[in-house]
Amino acid sequence: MTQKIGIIYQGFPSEQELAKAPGVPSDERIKRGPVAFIECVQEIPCNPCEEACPYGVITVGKPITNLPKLDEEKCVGCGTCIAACPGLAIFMLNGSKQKAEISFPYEYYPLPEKGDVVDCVDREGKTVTEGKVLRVVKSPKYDATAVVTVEVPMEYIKIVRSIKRLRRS
Amino acid sequence: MKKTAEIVVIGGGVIGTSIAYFLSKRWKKVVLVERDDLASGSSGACDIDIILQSKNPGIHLKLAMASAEIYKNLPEELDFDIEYENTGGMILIEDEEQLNVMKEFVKKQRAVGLQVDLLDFKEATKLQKGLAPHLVGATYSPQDGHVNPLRLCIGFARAAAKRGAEICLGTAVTNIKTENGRVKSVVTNRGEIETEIVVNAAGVFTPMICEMVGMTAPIKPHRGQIIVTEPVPKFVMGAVLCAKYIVAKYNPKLLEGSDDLETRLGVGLSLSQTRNGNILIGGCREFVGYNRSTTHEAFVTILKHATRLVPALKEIHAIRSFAGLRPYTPDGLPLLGPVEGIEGFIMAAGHEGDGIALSPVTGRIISDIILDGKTFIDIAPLSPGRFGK
Amino acid sequence: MKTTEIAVIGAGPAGLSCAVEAARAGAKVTVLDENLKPGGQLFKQIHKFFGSREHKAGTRGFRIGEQLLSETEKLGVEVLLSSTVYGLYEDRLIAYIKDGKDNTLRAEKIVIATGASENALAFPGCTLPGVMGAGAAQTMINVNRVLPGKKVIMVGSGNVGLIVSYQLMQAGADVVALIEAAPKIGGYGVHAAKIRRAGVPIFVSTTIKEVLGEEMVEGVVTVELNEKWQPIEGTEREFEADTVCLAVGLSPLTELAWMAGCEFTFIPALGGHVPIHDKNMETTLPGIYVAGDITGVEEASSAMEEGRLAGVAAAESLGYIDAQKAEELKQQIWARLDALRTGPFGEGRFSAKLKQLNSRRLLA
Amino acid sequence: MKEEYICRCEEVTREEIERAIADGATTLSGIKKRTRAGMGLCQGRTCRRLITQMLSKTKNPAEITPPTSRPPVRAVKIGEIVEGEDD
Amino acid sequence: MRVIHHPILGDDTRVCNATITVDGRQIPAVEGEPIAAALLAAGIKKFRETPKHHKPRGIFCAIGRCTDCIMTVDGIPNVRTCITPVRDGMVIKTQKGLGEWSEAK
Repeated sequence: MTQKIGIIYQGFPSEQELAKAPGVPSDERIKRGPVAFIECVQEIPCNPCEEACPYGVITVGKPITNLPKLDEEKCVGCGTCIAACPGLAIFMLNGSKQKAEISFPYEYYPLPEKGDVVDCVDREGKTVTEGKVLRVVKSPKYDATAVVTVEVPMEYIKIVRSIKRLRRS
Repeated sequence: MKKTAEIVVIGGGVIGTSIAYFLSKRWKKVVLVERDDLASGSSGACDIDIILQSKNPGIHLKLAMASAEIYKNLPEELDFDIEYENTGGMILIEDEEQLNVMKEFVKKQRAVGLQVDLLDFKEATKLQKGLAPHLVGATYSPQDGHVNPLRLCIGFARAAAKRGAEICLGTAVTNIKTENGRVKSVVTNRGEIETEIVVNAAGVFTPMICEMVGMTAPIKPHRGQIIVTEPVPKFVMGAVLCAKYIVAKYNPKLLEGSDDLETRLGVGLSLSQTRNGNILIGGCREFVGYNRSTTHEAFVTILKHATRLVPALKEIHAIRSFAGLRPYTPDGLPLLGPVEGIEGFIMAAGHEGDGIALSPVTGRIISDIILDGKTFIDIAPLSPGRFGK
Repeated sequence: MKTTEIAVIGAGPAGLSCAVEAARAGAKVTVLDENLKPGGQLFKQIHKFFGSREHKAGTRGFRIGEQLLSETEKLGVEVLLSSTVYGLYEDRLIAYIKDGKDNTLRAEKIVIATGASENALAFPGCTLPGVMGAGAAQTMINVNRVLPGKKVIMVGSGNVGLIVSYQLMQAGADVVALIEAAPKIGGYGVHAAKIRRAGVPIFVSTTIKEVLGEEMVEGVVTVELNEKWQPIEGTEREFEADTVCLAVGLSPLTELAWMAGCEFTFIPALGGHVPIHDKNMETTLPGIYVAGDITGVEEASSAMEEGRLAGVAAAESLGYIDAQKAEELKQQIWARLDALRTGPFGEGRFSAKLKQLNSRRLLA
Repeated sequence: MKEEYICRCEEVTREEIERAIADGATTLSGIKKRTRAGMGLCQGRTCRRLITQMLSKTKNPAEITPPTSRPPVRAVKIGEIVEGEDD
Repeated sequence: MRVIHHPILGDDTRVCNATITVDGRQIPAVEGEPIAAALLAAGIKKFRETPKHHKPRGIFCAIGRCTDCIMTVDGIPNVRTCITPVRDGMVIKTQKGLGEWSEAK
């Protein structure tokens, strides 16, 4: 059987789907500094990201099944939207430094700690590189969703989307 | 599509399938028509008892005893497990008044050859555990038993089919054509069947079939409600009734004046346990037309009555209740045999709560009547014309 | 016998929302639920809900449950817990067991909000200990705080299968694989993406051939299916696992509505036979309403809206809300329901619900 | 290969249900009468849908309605029923 | 196994304040939790053997509907362990078939 590509077959968005998603910023923008990266490619009835953004740069509008549109020029990369997305589909990328910084929502136990060297995984959960944990942000506003930021080699900026689950002791 | 049959039997309950079986045993071309499925009327909504000792001495008991004889070899004959068991049965007696009625009843039954004894409380508890201490005794007969009515229907139908009978399910009779006072054909929603003989075994729906030939049948639906418990290890000794049931059926005068819920709903105990372990707890008798709903009133009253006599039931869970309509006749006896004035129209209905017990003998009698013109029991008292036109 | 104005059967999202609306309008409301705790399935939903602010989007299910409960308390709704409704009889008589006793309650209006139950699936070995409903596993981990197993195979890629897989990992289990008989994933892609990132492979066009083990689950053999849903020989795959979770859909729990005598219509998209109701959620029997999954399986968000609708309509029919105000409230709820029933996942339900409403009109 | 149970309570296999269908059962209660599937402790709540799927190979599923729904819809202890109020 | 730490629900602060006896073995439990949960926590998955084919069964629906998890509890067979709360001192037996009546019956 030939492998069919795309979110409904593989469970994660393909390059083509991401390219069309209005919440995905341009490569050029990513290079300029932190920016939200919204991997929302299906029209589901959902809009908390729109309300969460303090700068009003994410637009869903009516109907609420519209895909979220990111105004990449105005996005400051604050990361507030990451924990607000019920689908855990928003990431933050920063390609302006020597190493890539990737922030993602994390809801497993135990949490990594700042400074940990961890296995970083792609959208299929495959370990692709090691990375260093730069920040672990927990806020009552996030309601138990932690936002973790790792630092990985720049070539992984569009590949790494999480870390390998840490084992419980 | 037109079909022909030597005999058409209407009704796929225990009576209809039994008749089809007994006729097909003698290789008659029988077509059984049933508007729904096998056992979808009273035969699928009743208890499992084959009780002799509840029958009035006379033709009623005679029929039941003849039926019990047939039952003994039936599983083998049908080559099908109908879950028949000769378990014995008892009737629980609550007070002196009931005891007196039962004493008289037993005396008469013994006189016609039924094995039945009066037991005191101690003897009764040996047979059935968990009885209430206020009981004064019970009657016991080793001749009572059990059968699974659903499997009985299926067993009859399969055995009949094996001998060439055609079982047409989902086939509703819409008319019966007669010519010069003789049956010509049966019209159904699936076509017409030419025949000279029709057997009406439609249970509570018998009057509707009768109307098609211009006859009225004195059969009324009598609703009974039964409660089913979860399967539990062997608990009920066999068939257990209460004397109130007998008193209500044969000496209703004794209950006159009492208007408690129990009496109003005609509640009496009937307790039995299926092979799978479910206990069936009955029952009541109400005239509510063709309404097959269950009621909360009856649910509670039946259980209160049952636990008054057998308190041990309280630990068990009820999982279902159901209601069935018993084909009642004014004298409690079925209508069996040819109908005068409509040649070829035979009645076999109105067994009320005795359909299961009497189905084998009914099959045999109707087959004898059709094929030989006579039978081994004098069925004159059961004549369909006995209540007048 | 007890009496009340509005009896609500089921204290889940639909039932509680209904009670809140009706009580807010001033009606005397009694909610019955067989469980020790109210909230229905909300208390095992530990993920953030979708929708928009009015639908409490972004809030975790169990917190929505807590909010609803405190509202019912504030409004003085009578919530009878451990109250097992076992029968619904003529003249709106409810029979239930509470405190080891039989009780009856007669209500002027009854709202049946009994929800749905998980579908089973049959395959060789399906009765082995370790094979269970995904919802069962979810209850164990999130409510009872015990793991049903360590290595799980999830069957079914609807939102339940995807979400429970995620939550099993949150509780510390490993999900070995998720399999789906259909050629594509049924639930939201974002839920699938979460578990893919966590390393769970998803196999579409795949089903269970057999569960291994004699005393309990020891492994699973899967097989791929062709376009005609027939197994393809030679595509078997064996997994080591101690638990198999079934997330193969839900069916409305309609028994009480059948018992009451409501008329039904058959709509596969809603889970099969569902009670016919009008835009007020009233069934073909005057005074008997339905709300939530019993009317067709959807998300908790829509269940809550339907509950509100029934609550408003029942209170209106008792004279607690005037027609104009009621119409206004209902318009708002309908709009919110419509918002949830849009997009590729919602359209099907929207047209299914329309069909359900039309069958009411056809009867009228 | 292990048996494939459709009715978990009464331990009725797929094969037994197929035989009942061949025997003329076209409804859920027809299957119930012939195999006991649906007569167990859970009263068909678990197997009903699976049997409906099997029946719908030859019959429109819209016409396959559940057997008459009767109280109690939950198993209830008889002792608790008789403890109730007198009304 | 119990889920003590949880990223969303936090730590489970309940303590095992009850002991139940399962087929003669004592296991710790939390008063009020479903019997089935206590058994799973202790690693017990097989709850009964069926009457007809003597096959093992365990938890299936966990909401009291399917009755796969029934056991004999304090001498009473057919108790749905997934919805019956633990009480200290309960005596629980793996149910064989329809179970057995205790002496009281």
